[in-house]
Amino acid sequence: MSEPQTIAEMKQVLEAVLLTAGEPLSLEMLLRPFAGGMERATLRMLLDELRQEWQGRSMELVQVNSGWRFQARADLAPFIVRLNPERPARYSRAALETLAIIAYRQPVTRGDIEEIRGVVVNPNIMRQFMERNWIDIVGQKEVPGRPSLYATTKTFLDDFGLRSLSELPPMQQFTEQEIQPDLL
Amino acid sequence: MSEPQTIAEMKQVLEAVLLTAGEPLSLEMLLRPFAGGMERATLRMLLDELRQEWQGRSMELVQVNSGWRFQARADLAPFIVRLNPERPARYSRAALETLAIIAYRQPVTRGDIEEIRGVVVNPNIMRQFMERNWIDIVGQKEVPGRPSLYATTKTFLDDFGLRSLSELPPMQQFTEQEIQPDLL
Amino acid sequence: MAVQLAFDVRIYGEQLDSIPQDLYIPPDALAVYLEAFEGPLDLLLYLIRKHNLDILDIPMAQLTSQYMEYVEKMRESRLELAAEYLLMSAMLIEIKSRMLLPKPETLEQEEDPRAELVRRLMEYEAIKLAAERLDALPQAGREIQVARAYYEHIAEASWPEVSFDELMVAWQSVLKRASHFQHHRVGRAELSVREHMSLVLRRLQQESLVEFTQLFDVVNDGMPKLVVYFLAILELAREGLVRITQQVAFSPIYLQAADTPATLQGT
Repeated sequence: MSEPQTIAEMKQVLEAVLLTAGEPLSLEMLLRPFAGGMERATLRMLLDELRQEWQGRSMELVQVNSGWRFQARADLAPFIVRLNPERPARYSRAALETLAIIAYRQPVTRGDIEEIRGVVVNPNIMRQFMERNWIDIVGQKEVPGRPSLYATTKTFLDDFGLRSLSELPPMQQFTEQEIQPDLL
Repeated sequence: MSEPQTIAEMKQVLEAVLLTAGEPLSLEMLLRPFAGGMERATLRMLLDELRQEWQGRSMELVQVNSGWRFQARADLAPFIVRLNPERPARYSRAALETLAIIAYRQPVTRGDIEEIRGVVVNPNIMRQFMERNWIDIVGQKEVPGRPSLYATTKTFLDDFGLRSLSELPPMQQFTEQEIQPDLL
Repeated sequence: MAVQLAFDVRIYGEQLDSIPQDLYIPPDALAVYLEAFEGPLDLLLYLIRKHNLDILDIPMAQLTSQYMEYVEKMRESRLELAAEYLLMSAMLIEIKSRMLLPKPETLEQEEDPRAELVRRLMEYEAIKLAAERLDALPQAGREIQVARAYYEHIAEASWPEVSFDELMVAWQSVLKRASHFQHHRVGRAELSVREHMSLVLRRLQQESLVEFTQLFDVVNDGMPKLVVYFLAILELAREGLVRITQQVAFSPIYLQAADTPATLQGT
C-alpha cells in the first residue's frame, strides 16, 4: 500500500498500529506512521470514530495518561487470565500502603512514608516499584541529608488505566466510616 | 460476563485472547479460557469464522508453526515500522576512521588503511560502507595479491551535501589548527 | 463481633477468617496473628475498631491497657518485637499521664494531648483504605489486557548518521596516531587531486584503454580542473596505479589501469 489516501485506509493503518503497539501511544506517536501526511485534528477525529466502531466488540479503545491503547473489554479479562495459570503476584499490604502514600501524598521522602505508616520502610518495596517503573525519584528535599523525593510515574497511571492522578479513587476519611461501623 | 454461551460471545473471547497474547497460541492454549466448555472441533470452526471475518481488514488471523496469531496485514507493516524508528546505531570509531581515510586518501587499498591506522581493518566495516554505497572499488593495485582500491562515491558526496571532495573540510595538524583556527 | 481479616492468616494450614474472641490465643497462632499487623498504628486501629472506641475521644486508659496487653503477649511468646511497638507504648503512657494532670486554669487552653495520636491514626486509616481501593482498581496484566498483536518488522534500511565533524575528528585522530603523517596536510587542492584519481581509475575500469587527451574536456573544463586532472594522473602513475604508454614519440599517449592485463598494451 502506498501512503494511505482514503479515510478507510487511514483508519486501517491507525487500527493496525494500535492493535500491535502493546502500550499507549500519544498523538505525536500516532502521527508518525503518516509521515507528515496527517493533521492532529483529523487524527483526533479518526480515533474517535475508531473508538465508536469498536464499541461493544472484544476490545475497546481507551485513553490513558500517555495516550491511546486498545484493551480487552473488562468483562473478557477473566477469560484471558485463564490463559496463564500463574496468576500475577499480588502486592503485600505493606507494599500497597507504601504505594498509596506515594500516590496520594507525593512527592514524599522515605521518612514521610515511615511517619505515616509508623514503621520502617522495607527498601525492597521501594525497589520493586522502581523496577516496575511505577515510582521514581523526582528530586531531593532541602533538609539535612537531602533525602530523595518519590513520586508516581506515567507508567503507574497507564497501568492503572488512569488519565491523571485526579482519577484516583478519592481518599475517604476515618470519620465518614464511623457512621457505618458494621462495614468492618 | 458469565461463561460465554453464544457463538458471538465465544468469538469475542477468542478475538480478545488472540489480540492480547503477544505470541502464537496453540489449540490447547486457546481452549483454556473456556475452562473445558469447548470442543476442539468448535474451536477450529470459530477460528475459521474469525479468520474470514477479518479478511481485508487491518489484521489477519493466520496459522503459524506454533499456533494461531493475529498479525498486521503485510502492506500495513511499513507504516507500523515508522512508529519506532530504530535509533540508528552510531558508527564505531574504527569505522569512521576508515571512512575518513578512504575519503581523504583515496584511492586506497585495505593494506593502506591498515598501515595508516596501524591495525587490521574489519571486513565488515568495508562491507557496511559498500552496502550504503558510500565507497566502491575503482580498481586493483598492481602489487602481489592485487588488492582492491577503494574510493568514495557520488552517493557519498550527495549524502554529505558536497559537490566535490574539495568541499570536505581540509585537514591540518591539530597544533596548526590552534594557531590559525580561522583557516578551518 | 468477629472481625473479618483483610488478609490471609493461616494456622496449621487452616484459614483463619476472624480473630478469636477469647483472650487466650495459642502462642503459635498469636505469632501469626501479631505478624499480620503492619505496625503499632495498625494494631491501635484494630483495637479501636474492635472495642468500638470513639477515635475523636479516645479513652486513653482503656486503649493503653489493651495495647500493653498485646505487646506483653508478644513478649511472652518471645516474638521479636519491633522497636516501634515499644516506642508506641511509651507514647501512650505519656499521653495518658498528661491527661491525668490537673489543667492549670490560668493558662490558655492547652491542646488535647491525644491530638497528635488521633491525627496520625486518621491519616494511617485513610491510607489503609486508599491502599485497598488502589488494589481494587483494574491493573495492567491483571484486569487490563492490552492489545499487542504481531507485525512483520521489516528492516527498513536505517543507517547511522555521520556528520562532517565526525569524519574530521576521525581523520584527526588517525593523523595524531600515525607518526609518518605527523606533518601531513590535506588541503583543498590535494583533496581535488585525490578525487580525480578515483575518477580516472573509475573510467579506466569501464574503458580499459583511454587516450590521454580524451581524459580532458578542454572545451568545458576550466584550467584549474585540467591541472587537477593532470596532477591526478601523475600521482596515479607515481603510486603505480596506472600505466602510461606511448609507442613512439608524438604518437598518442594511452592510459590504462596498472592491473589491466599486459596484452592490451600498445593496442
